[in-house]
Amino acid sequence: MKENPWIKDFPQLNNHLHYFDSAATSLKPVSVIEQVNYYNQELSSNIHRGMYYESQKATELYEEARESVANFINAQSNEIVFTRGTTASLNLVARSFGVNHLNQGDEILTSELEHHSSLIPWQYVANKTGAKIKYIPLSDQGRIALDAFKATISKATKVVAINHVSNVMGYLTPLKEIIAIAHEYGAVVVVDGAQAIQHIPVDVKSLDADFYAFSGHKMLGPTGIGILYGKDDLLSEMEPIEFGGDMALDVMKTQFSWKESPIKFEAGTMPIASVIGLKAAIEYLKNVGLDNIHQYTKDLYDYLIKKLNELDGIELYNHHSDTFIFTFNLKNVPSHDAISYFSEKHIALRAGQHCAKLIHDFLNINASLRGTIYFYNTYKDVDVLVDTMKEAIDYFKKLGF
Amino acid sequence: MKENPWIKDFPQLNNHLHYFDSAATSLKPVSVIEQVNYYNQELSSNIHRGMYYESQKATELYEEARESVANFINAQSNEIVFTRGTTASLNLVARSFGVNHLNQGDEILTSELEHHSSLIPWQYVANKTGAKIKYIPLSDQGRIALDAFKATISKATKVVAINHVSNVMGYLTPLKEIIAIAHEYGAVVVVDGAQAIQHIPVDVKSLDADFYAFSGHKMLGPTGIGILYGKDDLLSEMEPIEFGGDMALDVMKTQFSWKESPIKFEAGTMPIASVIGLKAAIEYLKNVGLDNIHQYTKDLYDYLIKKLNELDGIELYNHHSDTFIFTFNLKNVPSHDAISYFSEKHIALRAGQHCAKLIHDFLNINASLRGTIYFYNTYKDVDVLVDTMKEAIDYFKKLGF
Amino acid sequence: MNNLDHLYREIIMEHYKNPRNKGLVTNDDYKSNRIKNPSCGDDITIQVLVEDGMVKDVKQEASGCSISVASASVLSEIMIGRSVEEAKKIVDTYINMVTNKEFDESVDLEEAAVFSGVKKFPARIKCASIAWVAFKDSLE
Amino acid sequence: MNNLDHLYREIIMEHYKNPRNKGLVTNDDYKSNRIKNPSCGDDITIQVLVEDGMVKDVKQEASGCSISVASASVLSEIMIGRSVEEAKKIVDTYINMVTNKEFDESVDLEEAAVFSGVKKFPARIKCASIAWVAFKDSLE
Ligand SMILES: Cc1ncc(COP(=O)(O)O)c(C=O)c1O
Ligand SMILES: Cc1ncc(COP(=O)(O)O)c(C=O)c1O
Repeated sequence: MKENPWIKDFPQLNNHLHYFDSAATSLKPVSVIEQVNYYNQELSSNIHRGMYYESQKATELYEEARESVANFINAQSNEIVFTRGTTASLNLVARSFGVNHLNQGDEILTSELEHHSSLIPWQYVANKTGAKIKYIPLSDQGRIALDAFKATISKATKVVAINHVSNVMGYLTPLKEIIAIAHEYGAVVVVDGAQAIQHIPVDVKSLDADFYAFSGHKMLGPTGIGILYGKDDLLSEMEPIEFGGDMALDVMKTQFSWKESPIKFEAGTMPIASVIGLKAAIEYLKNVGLDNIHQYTKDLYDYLIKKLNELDGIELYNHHSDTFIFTFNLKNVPSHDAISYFSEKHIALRAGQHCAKLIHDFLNINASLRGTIYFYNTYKDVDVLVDTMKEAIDYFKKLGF
Repeated sequence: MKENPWIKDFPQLNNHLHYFDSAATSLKPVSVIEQVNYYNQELSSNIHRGMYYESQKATELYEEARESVANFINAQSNEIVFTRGTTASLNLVARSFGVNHLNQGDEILTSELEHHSSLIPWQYVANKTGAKIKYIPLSDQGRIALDAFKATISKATKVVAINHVSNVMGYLTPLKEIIAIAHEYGAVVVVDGAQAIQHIPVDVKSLDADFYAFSGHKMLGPTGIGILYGKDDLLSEMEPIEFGGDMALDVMKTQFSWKESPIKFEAGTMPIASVIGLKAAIEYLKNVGLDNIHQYTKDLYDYLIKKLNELDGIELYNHHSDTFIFTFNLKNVPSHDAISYFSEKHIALRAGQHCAKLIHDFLNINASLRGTIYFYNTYKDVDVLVDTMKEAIDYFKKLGF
Repeated sequence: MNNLDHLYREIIMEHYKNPRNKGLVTNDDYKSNRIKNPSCGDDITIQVLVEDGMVKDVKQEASGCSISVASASVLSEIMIGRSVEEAKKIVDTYINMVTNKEFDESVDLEEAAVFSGVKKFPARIKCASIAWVAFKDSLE
Repeated sequence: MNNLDHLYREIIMEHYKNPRNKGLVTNDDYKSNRIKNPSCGDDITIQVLVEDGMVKDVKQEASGCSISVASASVLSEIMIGRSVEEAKKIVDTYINMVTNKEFDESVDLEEAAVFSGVKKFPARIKCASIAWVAFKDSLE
């Protein structure tokens, strides 16, 4: 058990917090915080239209961030749209592509594993267009399996809206195979990558994903910035859904035209500081290395699971998480009672449905506790967590739960 | 000419920059920068759903920011929706209220003074619904006058989309009177307040505005955060336009419901750091005092205009700006040639159409140079600006322009 | 006693395990009010029978955490037999207490007073107040 | 010489004031290409007549800043009489030069070489390249 070399980069960890809530939002390394500061303190100017140094520099950093994102997922930079977050990205696809391409009788294929942001925009589209939502049956474990997918897709399927990694189970979807099959049926695949991008290398070209969405704040970046990758030809023919500011090309009294993608989707002043911070986050992730992150977190997760298996009084819902999310309840203890115990001990977990009601229905539970192992967690964190679980089990048992 | 007591609060001013581009985006005081840092370094957690201290605290600050905004414009906090910016706010009104309330034959009244963000969302609505865009004729000066408004509004007018202050001319619209008349005709008034909120006290109740939009980054706050004020009854009956995350109430396989306003409009993880920074910006503005800002900037503006009046070789398009925006060209010099001169001298102005093409058509020019006086500008800044104008006039004349 | 012990008082646990006036009726004379907070798993229905300005009966059905279930039960027990006037006063006092506002200490909250421990747990205030809000709405 | 003097060279001013090959024709044999950049006020149309792999004629109409107007004029003058092959090579070299990329110094840019001063003004690169991009598109 060697020292964790990354902790020192995360100022929030000075607070004696055992942070297991990275699936909700990640901590930010100093380099990201400083880059946000650099914009706020030194540049603080608007982009694209200023000629003085600060504005030029901000524009340059903004566009470099776009290249950096493109490079990170093996896309071209004109395929990268900046948004407010994954939710905004997925809604953009639903509102612009979905509403204009689906019709009565068409089907949207999705899963009960989806985060609400990957599900209800498509319920909206279904409602608006007369298309139907269909669900890929989950395996007993709650996984999306290729067989089930093959059995459900049909000629009517026009869109597959699916997560790359589930935010409750941490399961990795067999995306590459799913996309290949979907394309045989002529369906477009919209991937919610919010829980994948910080854990595994994502190559949109090799996946052949049509759309891929994720959030800066879950990958060490600032809040307020999201990404939508879309294939050039798809983005090019899509209408923007917000109008005004720099996206306009020519404006006349009763009509207007817009610029090319991706600028046409970025209406008004964008979250410039967050975009600039995002670039630093990607650099940090690259420096640490996604493979190192994976190895370290896997070892730590295995250590945790071994301890959990020795524990009576907790119910674990995912014994084999691919990205080291662990979701559980204390037996007989409502998750909102349990969470208060952990919070008092400075352990950051999350209680509730994690914006994923359907998987809770599938598990036949109301709510759950969720934690995530990330690379700034330590063996000590895990020891404290497991010890606290033991205490909590005793505590609630004594109370009569 | 006393010392400007506020400059020391703006780190960017150490860069020997003469910053006249506040209408594009304002500089940020240390207190705002520090508050963003506080979130990023100490809290860095998601809101509304966490129970540990950091998440609670972030939630608290987020909701306090909402109260602070409400208080600043005399609204209730449930009437304040956070968005990505003014552009996003105005598009929300257009997409949710506009598209669902307008019909063939209805009219949308607007002006050639609008920023594109206050205009083209309504062109979209007109296009979608069959409603018509009509323009309030401008006075010779380019102002929206009450008489012209009265002569243009009709029973067919369902929406008046109008700026509070023009971002090119700095003119103050007679908003209170316009809103009263619009309401007599049963029209809803959507105000673009992006250039007003940092200069004049805004009281949405006294104005009786139906919607009022503005941006954090133009009022000393961070990028990436905007505000939409809407009357409670209007927001309550409006549909959200983005779905997912915390805005959902109950989610079933084929349908879902949403929470109450304003939460229903805030889908997914919001720009938490920016919201928290916005609160600090409002506090800073209140501490300085909008009346002090007005007095200081007015004096400085008068000083500038006096000097400009003595200058040959520049064409000023607005001799009486209410918020101290000055828009001009060097005679015979295309604005993009001129701007390079100022940029070389570390003077931040903006060249182009400032996302307001129609007012340039009205002025019968292609483009212009725009500056703004704000309270962190000094008499020295103005002297440098005017001296540089003189040099530039000579320089370009010698070149043969 | 630590913060948690302040929250999980014996009375609360007792009501959690043996909720009073549980089970809904299908009687239209009762005003019924359901509040769900699906993201926590809370689902609370309160039914109130008011006659001649008096709360004649309260029925409740609550699922969720111990605090929300117990507070529905305690509420039902306290309210039966009160005048609407009194009931409203108690609700307001209770809600002020759990939300850490000033409250009228002269109002006797009876067993509901044990929920004061929730003040230290801002995230649980909703759990403690959800049934009371549903009840209050029924009185309007 | 300061940066601005590098930008506003005499040749550029001369072309700005006396643009060559100005005025559009209504001849369908010319390939026409218009690029607008309304936010700067740039509006540039380039017409090209290609015959037997040769650029026979170029007409242009440009409004905007001096750099964009002059670069359209210089372009037109340089290109007339070139083979399409040569013309493409010159365009690529020019665009690489003004965008501060590596470029083939063996290619003679003739008068267009004076636009190298634009490198120091990243925001003006578009002004210097807009006509050239329009021309290039016409050759495709
Ligand atoms: C009058 C006016 N309206 C709208 C906007 C758009 O604001 P934002 O870019 O913050 O969305 C601006 C600023 O560019 C403006 O000046
Ligand atoms: C799988 C998944 N999809 C979508 C989202 C929504 O992301 P955001 O809240 O950043 O919009 C999240 C995070 O909450 C998530 O975990």
